Amino acid sequence: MELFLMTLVTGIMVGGIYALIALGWVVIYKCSGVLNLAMGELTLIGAYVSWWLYSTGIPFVVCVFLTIIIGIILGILTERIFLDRLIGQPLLSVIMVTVGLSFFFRGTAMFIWGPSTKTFHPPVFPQESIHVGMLSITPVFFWSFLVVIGLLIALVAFFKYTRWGLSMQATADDETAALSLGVSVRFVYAASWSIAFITAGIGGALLANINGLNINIAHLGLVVLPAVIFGGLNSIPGAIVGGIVIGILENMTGTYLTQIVPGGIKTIVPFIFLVIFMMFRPHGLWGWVRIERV
Amino acid sequence: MDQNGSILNIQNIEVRYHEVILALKGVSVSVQRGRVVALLGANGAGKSTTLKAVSGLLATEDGKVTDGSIEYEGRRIHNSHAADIAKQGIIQVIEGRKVFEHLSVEDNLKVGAHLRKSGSVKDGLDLVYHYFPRLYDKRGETAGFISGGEQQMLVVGRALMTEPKLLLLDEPSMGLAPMLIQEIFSIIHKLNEEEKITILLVEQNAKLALTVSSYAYILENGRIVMDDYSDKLWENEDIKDFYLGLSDKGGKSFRNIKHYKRKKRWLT
Amino acid sequence: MSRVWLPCGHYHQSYAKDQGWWQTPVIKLKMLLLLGIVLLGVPLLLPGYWVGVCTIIGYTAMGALGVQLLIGYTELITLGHGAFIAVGAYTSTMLVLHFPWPEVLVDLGLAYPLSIVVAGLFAGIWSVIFGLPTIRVKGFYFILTTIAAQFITVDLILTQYVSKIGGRAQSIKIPSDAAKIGPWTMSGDVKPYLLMAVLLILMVMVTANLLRTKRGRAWMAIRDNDVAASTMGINVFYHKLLAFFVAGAMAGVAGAFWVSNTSAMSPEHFPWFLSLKLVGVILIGGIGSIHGAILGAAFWVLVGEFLQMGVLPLADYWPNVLMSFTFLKTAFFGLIICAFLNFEPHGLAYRWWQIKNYFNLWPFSY
Amino acid sequence: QAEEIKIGGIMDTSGATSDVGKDYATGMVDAINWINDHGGVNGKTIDYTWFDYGYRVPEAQTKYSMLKRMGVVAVMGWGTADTEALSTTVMEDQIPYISASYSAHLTDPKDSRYNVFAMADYSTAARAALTAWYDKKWPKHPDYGERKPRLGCFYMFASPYCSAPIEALKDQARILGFKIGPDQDVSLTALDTKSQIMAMKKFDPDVVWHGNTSMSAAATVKDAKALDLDATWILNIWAFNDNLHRLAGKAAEGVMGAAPCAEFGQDFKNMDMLENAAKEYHPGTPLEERFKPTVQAWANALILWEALKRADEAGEITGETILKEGFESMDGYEIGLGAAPVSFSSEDHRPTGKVRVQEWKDGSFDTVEVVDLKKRWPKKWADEWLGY
Amino acid sequence: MLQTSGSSQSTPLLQLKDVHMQFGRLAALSNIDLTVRKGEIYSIIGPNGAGKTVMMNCINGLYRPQQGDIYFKGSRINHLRPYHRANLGISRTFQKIELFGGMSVMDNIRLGRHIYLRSGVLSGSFFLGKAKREEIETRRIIEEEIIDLLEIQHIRDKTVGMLPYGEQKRVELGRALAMDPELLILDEPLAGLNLEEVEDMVRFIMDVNQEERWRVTCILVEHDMGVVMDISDRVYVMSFGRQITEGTPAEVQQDPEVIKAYLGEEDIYATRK
Ligand SMILES: Nc1ncnc2c1ncn2[C@@H]1O[C@H](COP(=O)(O)OP(=O)(O)OP(=O)(O)O)[C@@H](O)[C@H]1O
Ligand SMILES: Nc1ncnc2c1ncn2[C@@H]1O[C@H](COP(=O)(O)OP(=O)(O)OP(=O)(O)O)[C@@H](O)[C@H]1O
Ligand SMILES: [Mg+2]
Ligand SMILES: [Mg+2]
Repeated sequence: MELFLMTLVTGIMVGGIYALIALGWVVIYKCSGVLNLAMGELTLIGAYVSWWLYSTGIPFVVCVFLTIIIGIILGILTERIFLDRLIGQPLLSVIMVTVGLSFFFRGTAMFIWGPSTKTFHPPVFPQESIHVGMLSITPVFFWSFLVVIGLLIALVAFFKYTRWGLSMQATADDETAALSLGVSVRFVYAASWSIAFITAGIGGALLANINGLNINIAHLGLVVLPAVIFGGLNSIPGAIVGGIVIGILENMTGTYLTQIVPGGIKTIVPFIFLVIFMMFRPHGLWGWVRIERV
Repeated sequence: MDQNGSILNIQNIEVRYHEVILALKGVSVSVQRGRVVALLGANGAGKSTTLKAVSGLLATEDGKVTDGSIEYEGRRIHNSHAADIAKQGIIQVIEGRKVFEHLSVEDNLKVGAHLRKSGSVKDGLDLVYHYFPRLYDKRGETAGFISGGEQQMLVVGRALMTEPKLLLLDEPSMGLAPMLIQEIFSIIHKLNEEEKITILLVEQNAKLALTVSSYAYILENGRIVMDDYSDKLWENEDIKDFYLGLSDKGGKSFRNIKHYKRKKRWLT
Repeated sequence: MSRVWLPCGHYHQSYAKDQGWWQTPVIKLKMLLLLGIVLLGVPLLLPGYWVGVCTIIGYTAMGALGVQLLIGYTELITLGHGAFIAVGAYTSTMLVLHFPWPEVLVDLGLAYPLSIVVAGLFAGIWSVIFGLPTIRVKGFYFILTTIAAQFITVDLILTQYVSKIGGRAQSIKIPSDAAKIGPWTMSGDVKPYLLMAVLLILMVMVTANLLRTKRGRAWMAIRDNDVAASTMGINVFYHKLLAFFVAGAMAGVAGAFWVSNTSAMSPEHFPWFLSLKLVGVILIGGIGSIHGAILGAAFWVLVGEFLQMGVLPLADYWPNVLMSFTFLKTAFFGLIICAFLNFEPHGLAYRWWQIKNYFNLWPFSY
Repeated sequence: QAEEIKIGGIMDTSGATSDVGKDYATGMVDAINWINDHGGVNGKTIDYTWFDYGYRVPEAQTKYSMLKRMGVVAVMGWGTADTEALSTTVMEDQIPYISASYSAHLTDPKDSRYNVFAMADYSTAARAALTAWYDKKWPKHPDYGERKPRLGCFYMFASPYCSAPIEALKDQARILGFKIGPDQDVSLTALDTKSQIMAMKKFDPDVVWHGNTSMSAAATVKDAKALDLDATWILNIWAFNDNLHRLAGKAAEGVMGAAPCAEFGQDFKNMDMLENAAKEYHPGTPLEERFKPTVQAWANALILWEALKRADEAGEITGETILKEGFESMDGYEIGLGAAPVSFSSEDHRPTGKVRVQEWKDGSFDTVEVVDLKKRWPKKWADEWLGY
Repeated sequence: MLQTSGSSQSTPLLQLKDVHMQFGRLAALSNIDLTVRKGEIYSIIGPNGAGKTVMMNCINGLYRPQQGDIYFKGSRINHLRPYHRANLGISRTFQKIELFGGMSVMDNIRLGRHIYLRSGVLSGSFFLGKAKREEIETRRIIEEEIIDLLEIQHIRDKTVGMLPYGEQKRVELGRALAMDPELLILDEPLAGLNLEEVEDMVRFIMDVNQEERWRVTCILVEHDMGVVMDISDRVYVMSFGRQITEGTPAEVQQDPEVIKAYLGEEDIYATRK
């Protein structure tokens, strides 16, 4: 029982981290229909920037705040430099640009900060776990979970209640039509990338606090893909639920299945599960259903 | 037609797609403030292209105005960003019923209100629902699932939400039931009269187009081949023959059409 | 999403062209010239290193051709094609090393060629398995299945189970005489290159032919509009699976070819990045065009090589920063991809089409 | 103008393992420069050309063939997959290939004659570390003598590096009389390993092997502490370095590992040489950012230097003479740097059976024991353990 | 104007019996009964959103009605998938053009002949034997019968996505005809065409309906009353998913309910201001 509970809680906590990164992914998809394959690198940049600021002696909270601002600037720059000309071009090209961006970001970050493993010194969060009953939770995870919930509320509200929120979704649906109504697609792109950079920045800063940071953080950008798909590519709550479900699933497999089927099964089971799940819900939990009407 | 008082002035534009396909070969159109101007022509003549050149949407199809100029209220606007053009009040209703398929009907309309001050969104909705009660019934439905004609109403309604100054309508009546066609033209008429919206209209139903417009251009193969006041065109024999179908002695039936083939173009 | 309709099908401008490969003498000459360059020019004139690079280009192109078929012609977005290359590579390795071939076949040097065929078939079938979800899952959601293919095949099955067959874990040693075709052992630079060239030419031919017959058209129809395709009497699901089979088989052959070019097979030859790269290759080359796959592969590999070459001389002047330059290289590579897609969003093949069109219209552009 | 000896390098400074690969590559450049500035190879200078292959096997292959084309007589390599992929080729080309992958698979000359490296292979190191624990720690355990000690393993099943020594480790555990628990799969990029720790707790191990690199090792060690898993941790070579305590903090206390060579800056023979070279040739990189891979690079460079000198003295420098007159004539050659003396023969490319095992204690690495497997199990060493 | 070839026109080709189709709470079709006889032009009209397109989708299998039966040539086809029904001889055009945008006009029309091609993958791969012969034959049929009929020679090598709307409509008709269908469903073939094009299109429809080569039965969904009243043999009027009336054009035109729900009082095609 204890093992089960611990696995569950670990799953939820790790899932929270996944959700954080998945959010950025979903926002970009929701606004431009683009799968952002550079999400891991955005996280990497966020992590490095906040680490770098912190290492100059700025308090962590301020670091995160500054990271957010830098994220917004980077988001706008990314749109201006790399995506502006691609408005109206085939989606796949845009997706490939995100692959190019991933190289670019990674290379640049490594050029600036070097590839060796970095740690927050002194540690921002206490290294000791909090004990709740028989459970034990690492503080960083706890905080990131709270951040995820906060972002969830903020983003859902943004998309539901603001003019831009709606227009951004419209853009993803039909760019040309949105343009014809005066929705500035460049702004939408810039905004969505900024939001993605923000979530990645926060996510990266927290993530770097867990096991330090090096190039491998970028790897997480893909690990969250099942989470995004599970929730439905354009659903914000879906990203969160997806992240958590995948987190739990991974950990449950890790705990109960690895003994029976040895070998890397932990990261693979979510995929197998998802392939089956999609046979019943081809658009994830709450993704837009493909409209096939003639 | 005199150039003064014209809100939109297209001068001798040339448009290319993909840098190699020449779609417009020198088209000049001038639209007077507060008027309805119609653009007629066979398929492929370049009507939609002309509208897209004005609204800036050409860019999304890899098209470009390579020569000539488009002026709106004295400012050159060709090849500027579509969103910027829209902000100046030029709104195009694109052909092909491009609704936001995944959004609800009402959300579609709300996106149309993107450029409006937020307070007046409700007024806009009321106006659209007033003109198209059918949309009111369907307001909660996902736009991708409503019928073709309803989608057509939706794109026209959505354009109205923007409070346009110059409305570029690309085949507004396409796919609408007869009753609605009458309706939509009376709406166009009203918009022009009451809301003082200038309209550049592309329409295949030449009779109706000439009815509501005060001036019209005939486009063939990327060139303007004729332009005149609508009343005059109405009397023109060629127009009667090719666009209005009135020249035949009464009682012509589509059944007998096969017995004669006509092929005439002004200039090719 | 707005779409720009570009010609991404297959063209035959005249009635006669429909019937065969080389219609006019000019085309015939051009094709022969090309064949000459590929089969004789490259191996005889280029230094060995560059022959090796060409081999890599060809290997990449073989993989990319299958991806082109799936993404460019059937719009089944795959991010896991490396898995099928891996399946081919392992099938061939296993067959060559462990299959009890009759002596005669081994002596005649037929074991390896046969293993290529089997590898193709097997990879094709394997690929079909992962194509099955297309019956319900579409669009970007489908890519999850393909990524699953990558992880299940490479990270689970090959790494955990297959690699352990034959003793040493993880990596299977391939003796240099294992890949033998007839009397020739595939070693050195030139022989693998020639094998690659022959296989690639064959694949291009098959793809081109398929695309201009019933099946290929059905694929393109599914790509452009699957609802309409089904009302044309096209069994959409079957054709998607068929596309998977053909693409998988081509990947399998590419993988089997790789056996001749390496001396140990390990799952690390087929990382997920390989799958991603193949998609990059066709995007750069141009979606929906066969020569796009080849041009893209050449671009991708050569840019990497030239960047590498460009860094080398700097080492003499600036040894301190050379290390950091490798990152600039990565960044620069990313920039090139971005810049390329910004200025050529439809790929190299599209520019080719534009130039052709321009010259068609040239003296009289009206 | 003195004669030049062409040496190639295939390094990862931008790929998945660049966090350690860059340091290794830097150290290698230092070492070669230093060699050239200190007499070279009997007066001949080394012309060292290296490429970054981004940890991608096909690239390593083209890079290798480019180096071959340039006429190199030996190659400094990096990862396991690429080294193994090239092992037959280098054997045919007779180009010694000195890798940073210490995979035991490369030590059997029957399969890979031209592969060499300067330190105890992964398997030997793992055996030694476990033995050291058994010798020094187990007797202090309250249950000593009452039951068998228990061993659990954490590693990423899918990674060649991580799973390479597992078989040997378990073999050693059986020899020493351990009870072996179920393995736990931990990804190289794991964030949280609490559930694996919980599962492992059921088995209640006395000693746990962690086979990944420092990041995931730090994660497991931290979680183990949080969940009171009371066992000694033994880490694999690429995890047991200065990063560990930086990442894991207090949890790193008492963690053991094989140290086939010293940390950068530790007080061992020849270490001053490294520090001076680092300052001289890469002044831009502060010494604090240099760590173990630099030392490992030096060790490889130094044995190559020795091999080159021996080959040169024996006559001509070619790949074949470097291997035969150079490496395979070494018997107890001292590298310093905390590494054991190395010997190679034409039947056996295991550099040494002697491994220093250390633990992290009160802010420094303390030596627990130097285990000499070759001496302790001479028969098994000679007959059974080669190549796995 | 009815009954040109008496006997064949009385054989029912398609029958819908009590068809019912529901989307969520919306009943898009309820209690639909209709019979299309061989050889006729059967028009379906009704206000926007009446359910005409839904009905067409049910006939060719894109939708499956929840209730009721569909018979084609006497056999029940409810369970068949669209591609299967295409094989039986049902072909259609779409309201919002659904061409294969990235392919040439020729290839689009060739796709229409998909069901007649029999060659396998292997012979296709090497373009030998059967595949080659078939391709040439297909080419001939298309060139001589369809392209010629529809007068689209000049655009046959163009990519359809680039064509203007009117020509796309024509290509779509060509594609549907290439299937040599027995039943041709035309969903608003005239929308967005100008008078001249309408006349052309009507001529094509009449041709394929009446010429010996084709003899295709047509279901025509259209809002252009001038055309519908002139060329249809029978007209079916629906609104809100239900039948209002059915009959000859003349009968329907007079029906007060039809006028109220659909036609409106004015004759918009004749009057001005
Ligand atoms: N995206 C495009 N790419 C290439 N050529 C195009 C594109 N769009 C239009 N054209 C070409 O430009 C010309 C004019 O097309 P346009 O759509 O403006 O015609 P139109 O007058 O609106 O016709 P319709 O009444 O059929 O809509 C046509 O010959 C067409 O082939
Ligand atoms: N897939 C679907 N899901 C939900 N509702 C649908 C779907 N398809 C059609 N409908 C609904 O069915 C009704 C009838 O639609 P249909 O397209 O058949 O109208 P129509 O008669 O063809 O009208 P029009 O003349 O405007 O094309 C519409 O109100 C639409 O909202
Ligand atoms: Mg048009
Ligand atoms: Mg309809």
